[in-house]
Amino acid sequence: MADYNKPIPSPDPYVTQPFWDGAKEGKLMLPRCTSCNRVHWYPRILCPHCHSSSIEWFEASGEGFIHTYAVQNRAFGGWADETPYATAYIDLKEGDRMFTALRGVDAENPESIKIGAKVKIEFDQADEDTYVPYWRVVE
Amino acid sequence: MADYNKPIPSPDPYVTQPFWDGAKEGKLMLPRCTSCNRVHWYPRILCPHCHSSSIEWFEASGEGFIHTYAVQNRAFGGWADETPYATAYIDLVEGDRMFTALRGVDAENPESIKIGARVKIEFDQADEDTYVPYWRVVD
Amino acid sequence: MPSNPSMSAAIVAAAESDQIGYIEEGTTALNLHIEAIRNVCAEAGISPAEIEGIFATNHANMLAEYLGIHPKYIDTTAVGGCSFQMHVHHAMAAINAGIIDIAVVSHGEAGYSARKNQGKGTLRGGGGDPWLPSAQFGGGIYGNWGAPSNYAHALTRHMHQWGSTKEDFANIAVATREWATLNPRAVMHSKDTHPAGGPITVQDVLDSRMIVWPLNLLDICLVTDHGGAVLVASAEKARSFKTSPVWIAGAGENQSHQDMLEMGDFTATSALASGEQAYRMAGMGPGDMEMAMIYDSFTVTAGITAEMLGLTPRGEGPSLWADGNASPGGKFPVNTNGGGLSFSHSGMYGMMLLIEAYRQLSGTAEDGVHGLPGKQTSAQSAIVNGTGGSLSVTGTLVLTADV
Amino acid sequence: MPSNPSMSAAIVAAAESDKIGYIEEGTTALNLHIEAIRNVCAEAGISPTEIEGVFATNHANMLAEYLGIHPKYIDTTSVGGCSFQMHVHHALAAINAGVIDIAVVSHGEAGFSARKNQGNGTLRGGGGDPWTPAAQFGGGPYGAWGPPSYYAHALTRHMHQWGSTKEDFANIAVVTREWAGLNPRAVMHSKETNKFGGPITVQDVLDSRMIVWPLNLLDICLVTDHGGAVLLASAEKARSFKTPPVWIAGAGENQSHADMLEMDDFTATSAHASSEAAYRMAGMGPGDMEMAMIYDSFTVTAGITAEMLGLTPRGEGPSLWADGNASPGGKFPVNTNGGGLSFSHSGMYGMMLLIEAYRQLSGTAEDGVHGIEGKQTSAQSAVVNGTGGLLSVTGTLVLTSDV
Repeated sequence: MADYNKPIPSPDPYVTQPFWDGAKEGKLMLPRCTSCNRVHWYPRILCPHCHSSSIEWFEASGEGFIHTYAVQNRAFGGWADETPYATAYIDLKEGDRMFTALRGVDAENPESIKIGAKVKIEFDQADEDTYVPYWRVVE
Repeated sequence: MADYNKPIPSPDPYVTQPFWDGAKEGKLMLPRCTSCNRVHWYPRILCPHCHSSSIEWFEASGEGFIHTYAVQNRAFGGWADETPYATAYIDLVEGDRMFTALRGVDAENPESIKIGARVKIEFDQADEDTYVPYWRVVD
Repeated sequence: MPSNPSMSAAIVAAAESDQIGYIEEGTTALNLHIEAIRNVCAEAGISPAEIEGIFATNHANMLAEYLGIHPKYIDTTAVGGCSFQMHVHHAMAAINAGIIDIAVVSHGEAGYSARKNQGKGTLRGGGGDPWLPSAQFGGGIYGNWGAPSNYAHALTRHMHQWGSTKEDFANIAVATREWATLNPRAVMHSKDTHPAGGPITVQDVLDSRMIVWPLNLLDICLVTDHGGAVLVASAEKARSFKTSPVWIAGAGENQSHQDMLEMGDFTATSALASGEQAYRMAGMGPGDMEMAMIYDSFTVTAGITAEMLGLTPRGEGPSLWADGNASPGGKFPVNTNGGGLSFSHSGMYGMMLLIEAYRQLSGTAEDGVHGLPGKQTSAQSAIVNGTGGSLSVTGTLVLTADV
Repeated sequence: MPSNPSMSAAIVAAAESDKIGYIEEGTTALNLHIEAIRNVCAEAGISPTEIEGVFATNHANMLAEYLGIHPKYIDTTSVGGCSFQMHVHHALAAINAGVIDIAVVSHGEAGFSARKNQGNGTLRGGGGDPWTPAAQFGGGPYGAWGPPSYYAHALTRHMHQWGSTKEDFANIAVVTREWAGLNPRAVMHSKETNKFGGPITVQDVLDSRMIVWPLNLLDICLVTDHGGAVLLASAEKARSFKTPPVWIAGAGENQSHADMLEMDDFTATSAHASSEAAYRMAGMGPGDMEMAMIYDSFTVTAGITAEMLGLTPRGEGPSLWADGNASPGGKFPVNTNGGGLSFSHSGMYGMMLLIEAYRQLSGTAEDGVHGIEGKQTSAQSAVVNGTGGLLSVTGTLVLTSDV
């Protein structure tokens, strides 16, 4: 944790707190509209699909699939030490999509990474209060 | 100079250099359009009156008159130590208008300051290269 | 019915800055803009003074000031690299509506030089793309720290030039507070909403803390949180909503300057021009207005604007509020929500003007904000004026009730 | 002839955020916006999806994305507190032109809470008014550092989804460089203008430094200084200048998302919608176009856009440049100035598209930039498309020569 030298999110206390609270316990909490029953990501005060304000949080599976990816050969700050590293958009099992830096892949060999590969979430403690989600390829 | 604790201008080297060069020598240099012969302030790459690009610099009298003023009872940074102080727009003898912090006035007594009062320019050395113009009431 | 705007406008000239690419000697975004505008006008054979509309993602207000022009249409839409196509789209709509005949879409961006100039700027340590001349020679160096410290100079000059008094302007704050007491959502509604809330007197204003002489604390607007929205719909659709329409009979905008260095007359704003434009479009005049929503960032803003909108003679702006004329129950209600002075003002107050004008003219001024009796006026027309910058830019609307 | 837009639109509803004033528990500008829009739609009895135009001084792109809507008109004019009056003015023009029927003018500003939140932001130490969720959960924490690092994800997906190859896209850079070879002002015109200038091959692109796999250096635009301006005039005045008119036959704009988190199909952009609007206004289609100026921040931007504009079948964008089709002397010239890839690109490239399209269609493509022979094409019509953000927003114009 003292070693975490990458940008740390500063959670918005008005809308996103349940996500960060879940992250501390290693759980992926997602928002779902109780009106149309669809999951959306990122968290909002109303549903982007039906514009209802009835949002509930639930514990998701923490599983998903790579939608697309890139390999960053150039970077800044704490990430500069990590090049090359892969970033990816993750299709969540429950619906919608998150962004991440991918783990469990060979970024030196971009073509070896497979769109559609199964990934699981894990959390890194970045500081006392903040656990940053990452996704790891598990197959 | 080491004591100068107020914001220091970072002169734009493309357009305004003649002004700052003059300031170092205690001279007020002003831009004048050679096409319509009018002085303009602030410096430009074209004349705001006739849009000619023929601009010359000349040494002005350094004299002017108060157009309007205010007294700052609240301030920040280096200026916080100086409250109350008067700021003013100065009508230049040669035409157009500059802004300044006024000297030679009793800012504790705002009504004592007179619109139309005659002022002269002086320059404070702010750092090795930068001399900041101020105006002082002289009558 | 709207007609297809296709071919209602054309691009008539195009030009670049003197140099483009990797400019080794360096440049600024502003210089690139100005060179390009100078060159495009020269190619087309016009003076920059003929430009009526300015479209730019950055420096738009500065461009107009720098060139000494007073545009009737300003669009600063900045959504990335496609902004310029959108500017053409927007300019076409403005031209098609007859608001302007000649517009410039301008671009200046020192993508290369700005890297070299990192850490430099208008002030030492300024950073980013640097160097607006007005900032270099304007307030920052001399201890001006924000809107109050700028606007105060206008009030000094108004008192000098027109013989007005602090008391005259303080009365604007007093009348505005009266309206706030009829609006339970107003921050200064009462002692229940705020320790300093409830009715005030001219003496209270004069006795309040001096922030920038001659502006006391109660001459100055609040700084609050605020969200607001209005829906605007075509005439064809306007009556198809649960809510009723308030018509946009006239609209205009104008800029006189950006920095106060370039404000010729410190007691006049471009509301004169934007108001004239709005009245002309509406085919109405100040005498046809039954109420006003006037930007009151400061008492001096409201006072001067009243003159510009033709609601009082020149130099007598504060008289609009005198003798209860603009107060609840008065002949000409002004700032019926309690104003930026006593209702709410988040920094940019213009939305609050729109919302209250809509509510007054749609007859929802009371229940729309859970108001007390007495806030709803009988006005069927309103003049609405917003002021931005350092008394720099104005937008004026003439709105009318649905009849 | 333009007609008076008076009464062609109305304000049909007005609402505030749930709370206003001094919100002790704190809030963000974005939340204030969204609450106000939700409330104004509820009052009017419409769904936010019926909104066609978004006018806001801040967060405009974010508002549309957050609400899941795709506006046909976006105006982010921000000139201080009067911006909202100007938004109504601008919306009036857009509605009068038939471009949109329903617009929202929205405001969210945490004047009070932002002070409390100083130093907090989307990222630790972010500062100012904080917190757009997309930034909090988007690239910042994960080492995405700018447009190339995001756009690369679209190219990966295009290759996966459509079977395209790196070589296909590299060829776009090769062809674009050919045009730069005819433009002495192009940064990459020749070895004389830049040591990396002059003709390149597909292999050169593939061998150039890998910046973000799968984007090599030569897939990526330049970062230069650039100023540019175009003048627009009404049809009545368009022939009164020293320079000839190029007509705006059609125009459209659209947004599919703001952050790539909300980009549904990584191989499609809103250029599909914005070009449909432009073609419809012009009464023309892709088959009527004789050249194209296409935003080429990256080879993948240009390739995808070619598909969206209907110039190639889906998935085959790069084929527009194949076999010399889009090259000098080819059947369908594209990016005849040398593009953002090889001419000049200061960060926002849209102005360069406009200038070159004007020059081509006014017959000044050579002497206008002191060009050498071969740059001027015979095209009499052009489709011009700008792309902004992260493949987020697009503006499309259909321009035609004066005949």
